Amino acid sequence: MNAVAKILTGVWIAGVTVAAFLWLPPAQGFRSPESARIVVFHVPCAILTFVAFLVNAWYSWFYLRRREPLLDMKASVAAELGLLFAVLATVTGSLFAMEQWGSAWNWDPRETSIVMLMLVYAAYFVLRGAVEESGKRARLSAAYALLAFPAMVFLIWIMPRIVESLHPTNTLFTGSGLDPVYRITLWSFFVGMMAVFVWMFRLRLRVEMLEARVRRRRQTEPEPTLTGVQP
Amino acid sequence: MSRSSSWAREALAVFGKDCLLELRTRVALGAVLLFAVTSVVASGFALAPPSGVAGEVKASLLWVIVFFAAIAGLSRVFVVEEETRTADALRLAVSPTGVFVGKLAFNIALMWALCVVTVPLYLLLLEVPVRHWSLFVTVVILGSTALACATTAVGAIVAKATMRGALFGVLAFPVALPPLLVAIHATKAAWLSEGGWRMATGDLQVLVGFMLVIVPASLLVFEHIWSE
Amino acid sequence: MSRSSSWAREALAVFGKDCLLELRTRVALGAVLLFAVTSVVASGFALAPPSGVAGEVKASLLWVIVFFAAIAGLSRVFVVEEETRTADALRLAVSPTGVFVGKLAFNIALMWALCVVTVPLYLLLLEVPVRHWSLFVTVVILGSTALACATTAVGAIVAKATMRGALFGVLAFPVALPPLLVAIHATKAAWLSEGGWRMATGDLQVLVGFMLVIVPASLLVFEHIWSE
Amino acid sequence: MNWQIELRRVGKEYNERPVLQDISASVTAPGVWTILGPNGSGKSTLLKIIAGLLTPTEGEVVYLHNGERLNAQQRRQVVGMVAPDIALYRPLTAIENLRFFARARGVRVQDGDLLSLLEQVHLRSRAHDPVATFSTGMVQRLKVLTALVHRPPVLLLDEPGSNLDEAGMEFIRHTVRVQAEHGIVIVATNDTRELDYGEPLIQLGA
Amino acid sequence: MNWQIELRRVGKEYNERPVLQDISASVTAPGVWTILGPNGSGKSTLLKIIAGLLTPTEGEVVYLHNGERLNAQQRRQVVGMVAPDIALYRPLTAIENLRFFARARGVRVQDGDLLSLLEQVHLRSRAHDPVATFSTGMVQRLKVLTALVHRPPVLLLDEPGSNLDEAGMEFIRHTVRVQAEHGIVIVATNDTRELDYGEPLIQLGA
Ligand code: HEM
Ligand SMILES: Nc1ncnc2c1ncn2[C@@H]1O[C@H](COP(=O)(O)OP(=O)(O)OP(=O)(O)O)[C@@H](O)[C@H]1O
Ligand SMILES: Nc1ncnc2c1ncn2[C@@H]1O[C@H](COP(=O)(O)OP(=O)(O)OP(=O)(O)O)[C@@H](O)[C@H]1O
Ligand SMILES: [Mg+2]
Ligand SMILES: [Mg+2]
Repeated sequence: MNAVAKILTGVWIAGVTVAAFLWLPPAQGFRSPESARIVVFHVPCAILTFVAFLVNAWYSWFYLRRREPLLDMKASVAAELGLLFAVLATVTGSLFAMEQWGSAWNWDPRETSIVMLMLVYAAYFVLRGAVEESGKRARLSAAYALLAFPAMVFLIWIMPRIVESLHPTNTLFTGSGLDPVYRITLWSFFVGMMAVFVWMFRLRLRVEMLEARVRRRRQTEPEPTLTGVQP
Repeated sequence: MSRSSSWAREALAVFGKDCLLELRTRVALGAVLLFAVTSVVASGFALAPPSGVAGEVKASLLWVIVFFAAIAGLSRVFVVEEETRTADALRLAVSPTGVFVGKLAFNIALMWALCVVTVPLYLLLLEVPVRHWSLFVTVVILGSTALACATTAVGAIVAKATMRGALFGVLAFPVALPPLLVAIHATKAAWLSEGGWRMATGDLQVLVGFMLVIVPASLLVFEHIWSE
Repeated sequence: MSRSSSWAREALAVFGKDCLLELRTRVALGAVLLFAVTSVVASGFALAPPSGVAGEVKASLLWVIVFFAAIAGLSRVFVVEEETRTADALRLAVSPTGVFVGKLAFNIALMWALCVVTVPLYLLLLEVPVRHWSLFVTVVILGSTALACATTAVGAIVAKATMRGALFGVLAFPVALPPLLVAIHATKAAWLSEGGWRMATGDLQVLVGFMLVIVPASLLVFEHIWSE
Repeated sequence: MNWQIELRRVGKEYNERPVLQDISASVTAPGVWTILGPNGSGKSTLLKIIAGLLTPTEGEVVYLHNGERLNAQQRRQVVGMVAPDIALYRPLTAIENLRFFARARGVRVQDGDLLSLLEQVHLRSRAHDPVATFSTGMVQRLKVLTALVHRPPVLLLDEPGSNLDEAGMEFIRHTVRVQAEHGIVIVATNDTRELDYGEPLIQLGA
Repeated sequence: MNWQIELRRVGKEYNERPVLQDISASVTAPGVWTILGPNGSGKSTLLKIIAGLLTPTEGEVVYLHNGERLNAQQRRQVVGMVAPDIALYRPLTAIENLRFFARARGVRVQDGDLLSLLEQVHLRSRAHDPVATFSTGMVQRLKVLTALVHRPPVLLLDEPGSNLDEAGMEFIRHTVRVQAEHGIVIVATNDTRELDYGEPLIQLGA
């Protein structure tokens, strides 16, 4: 991302944040109307967690088809960001839950499903840590991501609808639940966070690529340090 | 020789060989069973009737035990091949589809054997009153089969990594969670007096649907896991 | 070189090598931990506050989880040596005492690391109100050490048999049962408002006594297990 | 029957370390070829790539039968391989191992055939013993048999003579001679006793 | 320094199947001996008994140093062994393996020494790579080094040349020569290239 885009993103997020506190009215109908502003940050993070998971599955599939190392890097970077946003969604959600439901953790289906999602991501990285060879690591983690995908679809879309929940469902897209002002602010913040997501994605990817280049150079050139250390 | 009969024949050969290995080493099934039996007895000890644990908790516990016992056994079919370095020989002789189907069949057989012993013991020791027997048996069969379907491919992944035993639990848990949750839910329906089949049909559909999704998905990625 | 310093030096070398292997494969600890974390989260899910499970059951469950996680990891130190056929190399280089002490040290370290992560999470998720912190920490340290002492020699036995992972659970359970039961009892004392140290001193003495018996006993039989 | 194997600009990297680079070659039945090179030069890697056990990072290996390309399933039927790190099922007996590898490939065999195969390597009396109780050389002999049991037109031998005594080496020599009459043999070796099996196909550097 | 190994009527059965019967022999430093015999004749079994890895069902093996009998702990310090089924720690690097086997035996070594050891077998540039990434021949070279790192007076080599190229064989030959100047080497082999290392100590039948 070029400098202009970065600055625009920063300004946008700052603007939305300010608006969330100054422009957005306290949400009536909540136990603690003032603190309800946090949905504006909470929900975009939660959605980005799913987006990251989708991106991860998408690149995993393409890696298996094409076997290009770059695709594997993209998949793993997406998973890293997914984990990050899952933590953010959980932290904001827990703060909110403390105010609204009186307890930071209630084993609400949404809470359960995000924990499971984090477990999948964690398992994904444990798996990556368990395989030395880069090609094998890429294949196995891609396969795992694709195996976990149907399970995650189930946990995210089917389970919260089977089990009763404290969480509101279907408020984002159907008109009934969310106040339009809230919806605008929320989606504006989402757009800002999406830009951050893309920026971080490309940044991490560049780091990964550089690391791969360093590794390759180390392999092809004789190690210079060895001769120097000789006692 | 047609292609379809070819993978079926291969799968049969792999299944037969695995059964023979099992018979020879005699320990896989015995140990999985003893593991499950130990946990069931321990639970019976901890949650004996006076402690008054709800039927819901008991349903969860039954499936958690089955799941942990499965972890002890299900990844073995692939791990043993890699550890003993026979995987390459198998790769040379059998198509990935044949290997997967053969191993899946073995794992399903293992799960059934596990349930045949564990479940009656559990019902007995924890004094669970089952109201809807036919439903309960169906749930156990479908649930254990779904667990095997969900985790067989994960076993293949684990076999390629280090620190297998423990890794399998970690990787299998998220994938096995949907059938686990649904089976728990359906088991409650079979134990409680009301509801019964009516309450559980949705669950059974989800279980079957899950298998219909996860087996093709596994087949699709298995080739990439199995071949270097 | 005196004999006593010799086995200490050997044990140190073995311990260092195992730590390095652990660092390299990076997964043993990570996987054991994630295994434990998974079970804790699952229990938290199943036994969340509304279900109103008694503190006693929670104390049992904590130790059962620690025990199962230990099973996932503790037998590895020996199983890996046999599986990778390095056991003979170790036999050639190190005395049985050196091997046992080194492996025991590694297992104790593993158990401590396990508890450092699992126990706080458990307390948090299951909302356990601990009344006597110093007692509780002592119980956890002594209990986990005793579990490692009890099961290390069993790991060596298991390494010689086939179907290791599951067999370990079966064999380790009876040996680990005394410290397990005592630790559960002492944990209840640390959680309940009354009693505290006074109620648990007997348990702690038993735990220490158990270690003082089981470690020399293990050393005695270990030589026979370890050498062909 | 016209079998042909073509290596087209094959390259392989492990973890970004290039091991094989730009290797092209072509072999046609009947004949014996050797892959030579010092330890660590990539002989085993190349043989595994030819067998389809490893995917090359560059290029490809093509099997042709009367000019037609074989797919992976057909290739499996056609190849038999022996290598130091491909093991047998140790808890199973010698004859059970042979039977499994025959059946898995759809070959119908009688136990009598298998016993006379075992006779050839002096293992008939141990046919019903688990492989776990065999010595290294006995295992190596059995490995060669399992690679032959489906009469593959292509035989890939990675250090076939390792741990074998004179009688075992003679069996290998005999096998190679027979196979060379109608099929393809590729031998990777650095044992000077095995250099004269065939003409050098590829000489790998250090 | 006077080292002596005595085999006193050694016998070994596996599951009631006699493999070795009534074997007696005595070797004294310096010198090289070979144990010969076809596949499955019991060479590896005998070598493991000498090393103390297997307990014979009959008789005993005695180590003498200036006439005094060594106990198990002392024997461990004195013996270095290479065998096909004794493996290295594959996730550890070459140098870490060497370091561990040195330290475990109480030998203080500098990394520089280990690197120059590795240099001898052309593995110096791979010193910091995990053994898992080594080829069979590279592993075999490293195995020989780990058996040498504590400078044992007694060296037991079971098919030391398997999978080695010419340079590797030369290294083995050199090692045996050097060791033979002050210590004992016992080589079990059926590789014709290795028969001339020393005089036959024991000829096992089929
Ligand atoms: C899986 C990730 C999550 C998603 C997709 C998600 C999504 C949502 C959505 C869409 C809303 C609706 C906002 C509204 O209608 O006003 C919401 C509200 C809320 N979320 Fe989450 N959330 C997630 C995780 C969490 C977590 C982990 C917590 C708490 C620990 C949490 C606590 C809350 C609370 C307290 C509300 C307000 C509920 C109310 O209207 O009373 N959420 N969340
Ligand atoms: N799994 C692996 N990961 C990384 N590097 C590897 C791996 N397998 C082999 N190599 C490297 O590839 C190179 C070639 O190995 P290969 O086994 O093909 O050699 P080789 O010619 O068969 O040697 P040898 O005569 O010792 O059997 C070696 O440098 C080895 O270290
Ligand atoms: N663990 C075991 N159980 C039963 N029998 C065994 C076992 N190990 C070896 N044997 C048998 O003992 C005999 C000798 O085996 P050993 O490995 O000593 O032979 P060797 O002379 O080293 O042969 P090679 O040249 O093939 O290495 C063989 O017949 C073998 O089958
Ligand atoms: Mg090789
Ligand atoms: Mg031998």
